[in-house]
Amino acid sequence: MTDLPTSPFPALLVGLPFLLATLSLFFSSKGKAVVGLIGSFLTALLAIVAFVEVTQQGTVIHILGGWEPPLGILLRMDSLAAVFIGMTALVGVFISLYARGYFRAQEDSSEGFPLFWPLWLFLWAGLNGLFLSNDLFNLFVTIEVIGICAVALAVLSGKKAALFAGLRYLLAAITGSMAYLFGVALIYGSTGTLDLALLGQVLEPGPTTTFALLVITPGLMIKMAGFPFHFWLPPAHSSAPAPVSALLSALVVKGAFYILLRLWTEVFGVSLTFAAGQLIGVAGAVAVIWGSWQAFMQTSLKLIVAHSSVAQLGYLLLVFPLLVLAPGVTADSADWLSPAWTAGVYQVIAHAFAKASFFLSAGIIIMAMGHDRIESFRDLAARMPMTVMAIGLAGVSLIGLPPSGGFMAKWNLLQGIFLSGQWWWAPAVLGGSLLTASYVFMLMRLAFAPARKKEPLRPVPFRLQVFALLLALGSFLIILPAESLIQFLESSQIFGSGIESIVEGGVYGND
Amino acid sequence: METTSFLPLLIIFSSLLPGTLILMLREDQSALRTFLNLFGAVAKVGLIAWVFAGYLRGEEYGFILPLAPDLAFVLRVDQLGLFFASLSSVLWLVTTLYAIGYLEGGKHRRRFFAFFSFCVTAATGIALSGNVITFFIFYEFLTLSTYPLVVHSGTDKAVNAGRTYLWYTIGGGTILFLGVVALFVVAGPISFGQTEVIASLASVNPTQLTIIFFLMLTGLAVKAAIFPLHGWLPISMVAPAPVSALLHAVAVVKAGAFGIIRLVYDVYGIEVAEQLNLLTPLAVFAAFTIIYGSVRALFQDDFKKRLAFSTVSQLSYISLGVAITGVLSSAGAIVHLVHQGIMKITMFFAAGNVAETYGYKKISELDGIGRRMPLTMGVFTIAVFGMIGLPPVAGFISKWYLGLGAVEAGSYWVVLVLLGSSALNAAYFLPIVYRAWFCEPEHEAAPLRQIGRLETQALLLIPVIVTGILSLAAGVFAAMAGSPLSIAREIAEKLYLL
Amino acid sequence: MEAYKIYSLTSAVLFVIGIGGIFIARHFIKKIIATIIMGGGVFLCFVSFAERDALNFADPVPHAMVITGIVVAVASAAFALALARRIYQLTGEESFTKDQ
Amino acid sequence: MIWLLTIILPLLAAILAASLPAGRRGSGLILAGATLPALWLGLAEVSGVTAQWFLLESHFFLDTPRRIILLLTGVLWAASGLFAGSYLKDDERRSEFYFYFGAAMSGNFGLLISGDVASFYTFFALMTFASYGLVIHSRTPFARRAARIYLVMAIIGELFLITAFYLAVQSAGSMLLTDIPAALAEAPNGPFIFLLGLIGFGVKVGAIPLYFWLPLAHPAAPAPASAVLSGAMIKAGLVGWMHLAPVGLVEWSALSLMMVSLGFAAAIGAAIIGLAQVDPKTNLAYSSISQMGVMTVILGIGLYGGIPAGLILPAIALYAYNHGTAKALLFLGTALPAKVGGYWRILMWTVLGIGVLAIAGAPLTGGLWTKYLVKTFLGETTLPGAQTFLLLLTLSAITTTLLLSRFLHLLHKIKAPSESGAPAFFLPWILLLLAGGWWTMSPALLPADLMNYITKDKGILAFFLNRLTNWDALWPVTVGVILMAFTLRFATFNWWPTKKPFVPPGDFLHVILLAGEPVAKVIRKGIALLQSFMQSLHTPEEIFYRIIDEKRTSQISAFGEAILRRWEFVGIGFFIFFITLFFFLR
Amino acid sequence: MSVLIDGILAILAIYLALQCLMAQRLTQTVFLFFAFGLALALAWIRLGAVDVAIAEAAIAAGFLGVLLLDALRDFSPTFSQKQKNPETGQNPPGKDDNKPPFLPRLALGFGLGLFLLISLEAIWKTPEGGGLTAASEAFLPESGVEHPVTAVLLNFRAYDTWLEIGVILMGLLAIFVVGGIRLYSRPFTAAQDPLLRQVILFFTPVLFLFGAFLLYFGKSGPGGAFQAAVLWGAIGILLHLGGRPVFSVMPRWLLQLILTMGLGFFLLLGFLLMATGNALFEYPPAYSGIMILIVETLAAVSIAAALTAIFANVNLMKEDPNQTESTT
Repeated sequence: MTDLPTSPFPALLVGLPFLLATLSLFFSSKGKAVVGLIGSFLTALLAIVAFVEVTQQGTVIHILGGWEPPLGILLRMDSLAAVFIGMTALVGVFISLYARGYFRAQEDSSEGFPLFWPLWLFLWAGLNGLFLSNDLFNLFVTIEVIGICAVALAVLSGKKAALFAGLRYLLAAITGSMAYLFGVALIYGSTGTLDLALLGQVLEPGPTTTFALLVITPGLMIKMAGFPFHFWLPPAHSSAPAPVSALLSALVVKGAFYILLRLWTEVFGVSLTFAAGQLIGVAGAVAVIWGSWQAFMQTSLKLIVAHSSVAQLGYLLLVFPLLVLAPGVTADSADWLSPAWTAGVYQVIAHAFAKASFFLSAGIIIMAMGHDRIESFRDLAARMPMTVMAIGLAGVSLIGLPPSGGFMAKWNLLQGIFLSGQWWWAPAVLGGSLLTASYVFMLMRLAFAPARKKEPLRPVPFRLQVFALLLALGSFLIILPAESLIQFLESSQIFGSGIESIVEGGVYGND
Repeated sequence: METTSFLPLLIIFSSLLPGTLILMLREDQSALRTFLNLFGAVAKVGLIAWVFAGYLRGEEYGFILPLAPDLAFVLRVDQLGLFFASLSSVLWLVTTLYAIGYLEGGKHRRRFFAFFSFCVTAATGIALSGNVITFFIFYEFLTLSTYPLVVHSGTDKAVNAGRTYLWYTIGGGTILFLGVVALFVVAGPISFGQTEVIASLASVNPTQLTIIFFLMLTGLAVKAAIFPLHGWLPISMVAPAPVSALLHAVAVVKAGAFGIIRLVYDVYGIEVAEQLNLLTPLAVFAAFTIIYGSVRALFQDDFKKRLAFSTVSQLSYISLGVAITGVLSSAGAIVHLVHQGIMKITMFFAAGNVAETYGYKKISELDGIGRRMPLTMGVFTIAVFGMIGLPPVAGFISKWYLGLGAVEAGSYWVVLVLLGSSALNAAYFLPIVYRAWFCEPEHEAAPLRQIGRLETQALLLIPVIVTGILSLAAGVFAAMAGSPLSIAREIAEKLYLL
Repeated sequence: MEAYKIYSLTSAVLFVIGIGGIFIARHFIKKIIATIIMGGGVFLCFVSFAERDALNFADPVPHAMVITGIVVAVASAAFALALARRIYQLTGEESFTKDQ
Repeated sequence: MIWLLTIILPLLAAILAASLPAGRRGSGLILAGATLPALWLGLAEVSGVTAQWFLLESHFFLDTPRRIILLLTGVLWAASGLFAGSYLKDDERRSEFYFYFGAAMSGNFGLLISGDVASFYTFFALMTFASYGLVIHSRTPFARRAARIYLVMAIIGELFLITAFYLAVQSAGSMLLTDIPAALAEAPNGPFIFLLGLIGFGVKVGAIPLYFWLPLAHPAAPAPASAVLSGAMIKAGLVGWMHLAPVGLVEWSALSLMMVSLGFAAAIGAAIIGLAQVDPKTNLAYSSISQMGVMTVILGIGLYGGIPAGLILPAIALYAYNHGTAKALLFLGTALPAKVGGYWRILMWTVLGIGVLAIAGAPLTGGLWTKYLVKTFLGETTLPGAQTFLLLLTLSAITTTLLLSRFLHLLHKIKAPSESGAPAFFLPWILLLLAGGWWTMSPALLPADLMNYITKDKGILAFFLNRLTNWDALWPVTVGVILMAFTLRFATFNWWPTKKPFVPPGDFLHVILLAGEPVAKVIRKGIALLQSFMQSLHTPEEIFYRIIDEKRTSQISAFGEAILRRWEFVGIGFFIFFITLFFFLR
Repeated sequence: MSVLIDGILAILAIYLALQCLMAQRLTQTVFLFFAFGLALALAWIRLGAVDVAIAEAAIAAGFLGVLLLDALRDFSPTFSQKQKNPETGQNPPGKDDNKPPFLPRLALGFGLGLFLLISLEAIWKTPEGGGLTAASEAFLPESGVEHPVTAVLLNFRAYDTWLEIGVILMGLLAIFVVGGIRLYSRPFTAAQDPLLRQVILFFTPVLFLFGAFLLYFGKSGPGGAFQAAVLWGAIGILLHLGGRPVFSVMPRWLLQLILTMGLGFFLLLGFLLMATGNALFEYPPAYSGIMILIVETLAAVSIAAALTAIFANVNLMKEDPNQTESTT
């Protein structure tokens, strides 16, 4: 691990937004926005440079403080992390641009809004730190950074509903992190190391490892709002200001997923069983159906979108049963691993773009109409064509229709499902698609329906609509570099690896 | 594969680009919009003609854009694809003209024409797709680009129709998706025409292949409006006449039927399909749809609804032809793709003309309309005869081949179905003709529009006459080199020589 | 029985009490305290293992982590408290109601 | 080129004549002019052509029987066209009439000259559907009803035809009509295919039991249209039969016997029913059925084998020629009594008399000669019961005479115009006489081998003046005339219908309708039930919409979500997940 | 004997935790929470973790306790008084939203029990991983400090610590978001209560000195930035309560500087080190001692300021009730 090329980028990727966030505190409201915007651009630029660096150098590391693991902490930027960081940068820049216009348009409605910028940059630093982290405890700190910033952003509007939702979110986040930390404690106690790579080598199966897995998995699932722990997500995401909702859905929940994915594949392989993967799959499948159905039943746009996130995260969970190999199957012979990983990564990216666009569009609509009850959507297609188009395109990507990124994800997911012979997930995937189509086109149908009485629309800055539309288009454009992106991802060790589950009896059978 | 050429891509872009540009125009820039539209339409016809000529010279055109490992966006030109592309592009040109006249002064024309262009983009994309995945991409694109057209008028009825349309098509698309992925998993990336891949697998896992076949078939059957998945088609007739034309003749239902042709001939291959006994259910369902659609049509008083149920019935001829093995029935199926298109588009144009000029939407109102709109109703009558299967209109040719093919294959019951359908066609179409020509109107109505010296506006009249003449010519000159039939025969013969 | 084991077993009990409190307790304050108790359990676990692994001195890494963890937990709890107070000020609610 | 002109000129003429403004004359000439290529083809022998671009590769050629019929057809269309030109000049729907007239003409010519199935079928259909416009021309309820029945029967016929053609082409492996008889002869399902064709064309021919539309439709049309309908177009079905029948190649005794029997049944039965009619045109229509019955007989004989097709088919054509010209003459004649006055009436009655005699087969007419052909064949054939059939043939001559006498009587009752004079269409009518049945004996039409076969080297003239033959022909006619005269003379017992037909036109149809009424009621009820059932039937999407629009659905799902939002249930979920995972990890 | 003490302590902690959550009155809950914190601190000491004990006592029990106490001013003393029928003091039958129904509680209890059993077994069977004691010991000389915990906090795992300082700042920002920035709203008035004034007068220097002591000796013994910061923060809290809110007299930029300097300097130092070719937070061994001291000091000041600000802001939420939601 430590013989990989060293690069300053991992440290800078965390440090720079952190520094800029701190810096922005010194400025007035307007200055915060300017610093925040410039900071977003700088961070994104840095992310892209770092991405390019990884494409050329392969995995790079940064040994913090010069102390090698296990004593010290090591930042590792492999292609998977690079892709996540790059996605964060792209989506982040658009959201920042949007947020600038959004908050300026309603400057006087809440005094908390200027704090968006430092919090968002802290959040960004936390996300980058999480994607780069290679240390169990450091991961805890980063998810806490993310959690506090995310909740703070979620209650930015200061409204009652937002506060309730924020507290619920915060308590859930703390519960999740504490459960995670309990697992970390046990793992540290049984191995004396926190470094993921080292743990992958030294972790022995046993009741302690199993128990650590048992608390870490639901803990992280609470944080990523996997079914049945999605209880905090719809209220929190729906009551936050639009750019924040976009951030929360597009990026924040992906952090916990990323950790879960890394831990399962890199660390806990020794004590995982095929059935455990199936359980996560069941949770995912139920999330897909339940979330989509709930979204379909909602009557306000942001709630629809928020419930839709629950479902879309379910698709991410469906990757796990594919990664855990049945006893007797080796990773070399399992040809569905690569599709499964591709599905996961693409689902993350496509959902990030699409959901961000969706929420930003919802924000535009709220700005224009003053509310987001969908019965007032009638004739919106004629009055706000760009926004409706953005919603439509984002929706199409969520449904997974070609040629969107969501299609790429579902394609690979189904491919993995069939290749692995676990066909029983297919109905959930497709049923979710259908239900997604139902609510997306319910919106479209209303948008095209004639208005009984036309409510006056307040003007919305044109560029906000452009940003939303661009993000929606982005969820389609990401399919273009798919081949090179997958090749790039395959340079990562973890990408395409499977979890060779223990043959029988679990840890207790090995005694 | 063959040399990469951007011509196929250009064909796609010849309507995609105008569509996008139109979307960016302002609503009132109608001259520029019309120019873009017509330019795109003419360019597309020209390009396809050019490619067709090149293809006949033996040149090969293909365009590949790799998306992911084993997953490529492939456009490839083959005869069947060109055949369908020609149909779509020519009819699109005609329909564009018609739509310009039809929607004159209407609302949301920018949106309409943009999606109109997207729709035909998808149709040509389907035609030129080189593999299953590309086909699927365009297939779904078609679904989406048609939706704004279906709900164009924005009435509650239209919007509800759009909902039903989407339920069916998205549902079908989902099942098709399942099939496509499963096929990909079982057989790897399959280009159209690579039937040997499936052939080599047919003995290994026949059950899987059978299931996949029916999954894909179900998905395609939605657009091809095979019972019981036809429900969206009659409901969608609330759309404006040019859209109905597009739905029923140019793009949507044709995409489904074309997909079935591709599935059977170019993915599975006839031998495998026979070997696994896949075609009998298709034949049965298609046959039932033919009769069912006709019976339903019999009870409709709404002009367009009757036409819509007629489409349900007529379209299944294609599937039926595919389901019967033999050169003749295959040729019949393939040629019906075109014939049904030109005849049905004529009918919808005629219905649209009547509705636009006099406001008549019910068949019971059509007494004596033939006297007032002789040209429109004249070509309508021609199309009716074609639908019944009477010579020398195009419909006869396809029915002739289908019947002959059925007899050749020993499927005598199919002949009975064809006969029954002909009788029913006569039963529901001839009353229209009868009312138009041989009944006296109860009261003289004044036209709704300024119609000038012609019986209706020129832009409404010319397209219908053109398609009417085409449907007559396709029958009369069927044996001529370059006629739809001759091409279809060539395609079919190639299929069976392989 | 060694001392660390008592504490490490206690840690599990505290964690269970904490997590149970979060789920069962109604009042915001109690829920917040429950998170701290849960955290206390986790930290106790860390430190007990540090004691177990002591050579010349106890393992400092868990200690450091626990200090970090306490600060993080307290920051979160303070934030949660602020939220709870704000909610109470605005609505008079001191627990999650059904529709929130 | 001439072949194409044969088809295209009538179409052009149809359009041209239809678009002539009211008051302009010349439509008749236009229509008549369009028949010139057909007449030319009928007279001169032109070698066939292949039009590779047309339909499914069309072949155009003529053989002797079809040439004869083409000539007949050409003559009739020309005469009727001319007749119609002036007869209908004041009709308000004359342009429509001309249009359908021309189209039907094109179809009629086309089907005669086509040599392949597709074009034959094409022109057959064209003719059939164009003549619908002729039948419905007057727009009276009677005409509408007749037209509807005509159309239904025509479509049924077409369906049988196309089936027959599918099977025939399949077994022949060729679209050429000339290949079909041989193929049918060999195919195991040959008789079946032929039976299908028999029914299909039988509709047009008016064979028992498919004739009932004919007495309705033919009289409904205006006189010139009736003339071509009954004279020319009715023969199209016959031509179809001739194309399919493997005459001389097979011995289908059952089919043959059936055809002969049905033919005679038609020949005698139709005449008897026709006697009971009060409308001269209906009367004539029944006569047509009767005469077509005789032609059916000849074909039936041919199917029994023994006599080569080269003899039978021209014989049928000749019979048709005689009948066609005479029948057209009579049909056109129905328009005259009301218009012709003064001395012209003498000429008119003379010509009508000649026409009647020609059909009845009186001596010195073509009718005798053609009837003699039938007689010869009946004598030659080995068909069982041939002797009886010979008797029946004679009987049919009597009934025909009776029928046509009745026709003349009916015409006689029409009130003559007060002033003397003849309308313009009198001339083409007279001209038609020139093309009469006598030509059947001329070498221009009569093939040499047929003549040799019949006259046994004696020459046609010798035969024609043969006393025995003439007597044989004369007595039935005389008997018939006497009978008629007797009946009319002593019509004191007033049962003979004059106002209302004794048997309604389309006799058999009424039986069908009567018997069919309850059935139709049931069917209609069934359809209504089916319709209401279909309307009450919810499509899947409607059921789905109902479910999702139901208030309770959203309540239930909201309740479910609310449960999942409660902390204690989150906790339960947590532990369920935990414990399940625990067991799954073991 | 020691086992007995440990056992009693453990049972005490468990008992206090349970009681704390089950107490009927909120006041009880908060005081039991104090007690629980102290019991836990004792446990830390028993386990030889003096740093943790100080941190626990100061931050978790002390600071958070004070915050909770302050919060009691808001909430009604008995839980959910308003939901009870004021006349009978009983919950209306069937409408008890307060407690979960019996079955779910049973299920939860069952789940908790199973969870406890499984976790106990896991902990019991935890293999000895050995920890990182040896490694820390080996590298301690290179770290520039003598106290291993400080070495880990500020050198070996300085990254975590840096992030953690950030978390406090973020917590402050988050509280600003919730309650608005109210630091400046309180006028600078002397405390009315003479006792409080005396307490302030006495404790301010004592706390400051004790904090400085902890900070300085943190390099060689228990104590360090966090512990010091809490003590210094206590000064700020006392001053605030005593009517001398330090931040309302401070210029904004100064407050901003104080709040961010720990974090900022730490990071800038890290960047500076990176610029010289080292990794982030890789101190040159020769200067590591002094660098750590500066970082610790600045961090302590920042944290102290942040804690003070957190308390002040939360405290002032009550004082300024007329601030309502700006929009609904």
